Amino acid sequence: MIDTILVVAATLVAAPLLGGLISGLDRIATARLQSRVGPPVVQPFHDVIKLLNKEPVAVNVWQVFCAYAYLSASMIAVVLFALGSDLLLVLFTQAVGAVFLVVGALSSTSPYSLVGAHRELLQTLSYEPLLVLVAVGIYLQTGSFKIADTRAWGAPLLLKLPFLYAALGLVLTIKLRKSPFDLSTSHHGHQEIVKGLLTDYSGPFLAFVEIGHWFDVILLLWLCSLFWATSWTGMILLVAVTYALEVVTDNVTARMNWRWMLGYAWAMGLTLSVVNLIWLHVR
Amino acid sequence: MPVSTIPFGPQHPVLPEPIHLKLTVEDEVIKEVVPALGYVHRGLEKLAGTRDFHQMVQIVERVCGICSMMHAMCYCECVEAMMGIETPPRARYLRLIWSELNRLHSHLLWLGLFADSFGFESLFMQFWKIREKVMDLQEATAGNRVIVSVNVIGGLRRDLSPEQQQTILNILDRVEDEMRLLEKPLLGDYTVMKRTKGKGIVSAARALELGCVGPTLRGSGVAQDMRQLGYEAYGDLAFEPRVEKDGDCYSRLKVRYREVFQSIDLIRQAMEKIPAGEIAAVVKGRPEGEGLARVEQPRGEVFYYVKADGKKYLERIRIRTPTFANVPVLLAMLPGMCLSDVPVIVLSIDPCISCTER
Amino acid sequence: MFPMMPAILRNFFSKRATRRYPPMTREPFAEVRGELKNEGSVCTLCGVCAVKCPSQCIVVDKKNATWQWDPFACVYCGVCVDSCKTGSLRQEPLYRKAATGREIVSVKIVLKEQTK
Amino acid sequence: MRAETITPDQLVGACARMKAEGFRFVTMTCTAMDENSFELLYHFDKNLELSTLRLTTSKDSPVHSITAVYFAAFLVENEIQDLFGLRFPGLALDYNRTLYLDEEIRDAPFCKNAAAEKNTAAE
Amino acid sequence: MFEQITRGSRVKSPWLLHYDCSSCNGCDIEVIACLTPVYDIERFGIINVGNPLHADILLVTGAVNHRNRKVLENLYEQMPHPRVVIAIGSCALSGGVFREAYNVVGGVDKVIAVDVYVPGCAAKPEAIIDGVLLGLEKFKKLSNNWRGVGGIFREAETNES
Repeated sequence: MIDTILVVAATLVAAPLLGGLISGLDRIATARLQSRVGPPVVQPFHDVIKLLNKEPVAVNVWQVFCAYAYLSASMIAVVLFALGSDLLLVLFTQAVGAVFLVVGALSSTSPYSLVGAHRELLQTLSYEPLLVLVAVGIYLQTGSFKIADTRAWGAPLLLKLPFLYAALGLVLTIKLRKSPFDLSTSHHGHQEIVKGLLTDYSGPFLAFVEIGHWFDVILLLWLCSLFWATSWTGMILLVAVTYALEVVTDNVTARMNWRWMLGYAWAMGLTLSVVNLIWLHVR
Repeated sequence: MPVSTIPFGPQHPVLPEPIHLKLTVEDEVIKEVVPALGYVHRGLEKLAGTRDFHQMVQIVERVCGICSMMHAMCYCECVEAMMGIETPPRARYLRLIWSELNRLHSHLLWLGLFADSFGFESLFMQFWKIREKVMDLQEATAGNRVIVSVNVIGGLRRDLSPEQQQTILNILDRVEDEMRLLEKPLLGDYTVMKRTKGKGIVSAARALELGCVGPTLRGSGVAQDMRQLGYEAYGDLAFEPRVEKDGDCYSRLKVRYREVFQSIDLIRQAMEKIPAGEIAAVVKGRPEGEGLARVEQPRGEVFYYVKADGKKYLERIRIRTPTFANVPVLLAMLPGMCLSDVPVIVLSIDPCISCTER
Repeated sequence: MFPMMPAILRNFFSKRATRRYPPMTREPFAEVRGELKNEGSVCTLCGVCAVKCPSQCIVVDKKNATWQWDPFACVYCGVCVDSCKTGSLRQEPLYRKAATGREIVSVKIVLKEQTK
Repeated sequence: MRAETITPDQLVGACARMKAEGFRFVTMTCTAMDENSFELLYHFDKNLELSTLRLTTSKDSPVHSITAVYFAAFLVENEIQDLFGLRFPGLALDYNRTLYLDEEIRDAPFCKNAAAEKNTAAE
Repeated sequence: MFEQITRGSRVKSPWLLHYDCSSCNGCDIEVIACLTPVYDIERFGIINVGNPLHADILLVTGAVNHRNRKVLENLYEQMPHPRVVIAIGSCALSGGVFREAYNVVGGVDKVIAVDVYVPGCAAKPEAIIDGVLLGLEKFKKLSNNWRGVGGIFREAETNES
């Protein structure tokens, strides 16, 4: 029991710290790729602390509730992951959070927010099947949906599930809101629907969404690290390389539209997953 | 998703300028567009009643901060023609050099903003990084980064020393090298092509009918460039308009990208041929009668009409800027396109709202 | 596949383009049109600058012997400097600093004739 | 400046002829001659040559819009409606004098003696 | 200590909103130039958010005219406290060369309270950076009047009781 409480507490403290740090590193790396200096590494924390202390302006109560719900769902998902729970349960909790975010955006009247919410739903639609397929792949290999079992698995999963890992990379690009998939919202407001999904979240509620996003990022990166769970070095290296690739992709592509995204994510992701699953089965 | 109305602007990060488009959208496909203007209207033409015709040079420079030099040049040409002033040959070459520098910075600015409109942030940063070199040149030679205030009626206020000419040539070499490196990312990238090819198509006939000008017209395959008129020193230099056939955003992008090299080439030619001598003619008397002048700006043809009756103040000054002529064609391009294509198509005409409304 | 790749990698491994202003300040170009200055000692209060100024931001008060300039309305075009016959006006290469309130620069002119 | 002087009723026909000959519509210029009469210039371009049609009109005799022939003229005709208080019947996209100026402003700033022109288009 | 961290973060994370009133584009492109590699104001944590609800700093360029004055007021109203308004360029300060034009109301301070004035035509990027940094001084002085989420709960409690 004490152990569990300790794990929960440690996760709840470490995840946002790590998430913020990754986001800060991301911004510096992006700036370097663009020949800029970029912000200090702790910039995301400054942003969030500032937002928490801004005047709370809420469009409606529903949106406030959704911001809390999104943050809680993301937190629960990460905590469940840390406890080595069922992978499907974790993914489901996280998806619930994502839906709350969309519902909050839908509850406003701003057209940008509505279009953003609409697109976010389509994005969820395009990556959720892939996430489930990843879970299925892990199950076929390890014989269990339990994260704890996956962690204890003897050989690196990446060697058996390379294509599924690529599909997971696709999901990561969508979830990190990187080009070419930064459709519903993006880090900088330079898009046709400005901040889209996040248009009407402001002040402290935007901060909650941001912290929730950090939890989401941690969850996905942790999922990535499962593919090399045998050694700490392997884990960190794999995550670092994956994230670096995401940052580079962000900087070498233009933003696409949602029709293209839907087609591409499904065609590419499903092909990769199915090829991998068949390959597993045949051997 | 049912039919809904999306207001685009007047405050929008993709379009720094306040134009307001009321988009009627069904399932993210544009059905109808109604523009609303007037957010930048200052009534600048009316100032001709309170500023004399020399001071109007500084006023028309501020019609648009991006092509300031060309506005002033066109106005000066117009008044000079009315007063029968012959500008010295050196001034004609210097005006060409500064106006091509202006075009260079404007096109680089546009290439960056255009890349930003389809979310290619690193490309945007790259073009603006190159652009700073041109801005430095403008600042070092003309004294201001943006408003290149060198024109007076009769010629110029500033001269280029031989060292400055050499600096310009050296820096332009570097600009050219860096621009060559960006050809592939800009014109050969899959995602860029996907976002620009086949978007906002306008045929040559339709473009002419809607009165469109500049790179927008040349992107539709019509070889019309006001520089062919041979104003200032353009008549002495080798010059061919850059034309692309397809009439979509991609070909407009290509036209502007190729015009960057054309400007560099024109500056080099001018530097070789530039004669020594005076830079300004003596201005006596006051303008009388009517005058017209046209100049090719980065965005297309600008049209000046001046009417004077021998007084210190001009009777009427009329400015028709290139974006003003390109708005009708923009309205024809948008319906049927996706919401995500709106910034791309709007920027593909290189809108300058402050020009449009004055 | 990704033609932008060489460009961003070059950026990553080469020096950043940023001029770190502040703390680092770049030497301004020699002929930049910055803040307007009136030397005062050679000014004859002729008022040509006030007449020529397209923005009409200069007020020459002959009675009180002051030359006033509104830096918030000035467009830094340099017409006044070009038209100044005595060379009393000049433009510093540095631009005028940001301020938190409205201000008007007023220079008390001591005319040569009076001092003699 | 070469300009062909025409009467207001010849205008649309002349524009249609211009269009048939392949002229591009450049722009229009309006100048206030005195309190009530205005000079309208229609500029066209073909092969870099400008041709101009000139006509004189007054506030009470509106000139027909040429947007049916050259749609591109809608913007400039709206502008002239705003700034000079003239009216162009048949305008394809009529902003009703609110292209640049707000509804509550009813005087045309470019008219001679603009203060006396208030409420001319209030009908 | 909490207050100090808050204030520190406010100064280090100013998000800006840029509104072009009726500027000639000169100052606007200089504002955008500030975001690009050579000036890179993201060094100070500044992001151009383009959404008044997210912004801390309002950068206004250009003179106010009758039509955009409503837009400007609206944007200013939407921005949550604490906020700073910075007027950039001669036109935004006083109307510049256009202040006698019939459709120009005047400088930004005729419509909303301006905290920092950046002179210039067009204001150079260095001057804009100076202006923004001067504007941040205001955040340093502000006391912590807005208590974020806690504030809402307290309000709800008082309403119930």
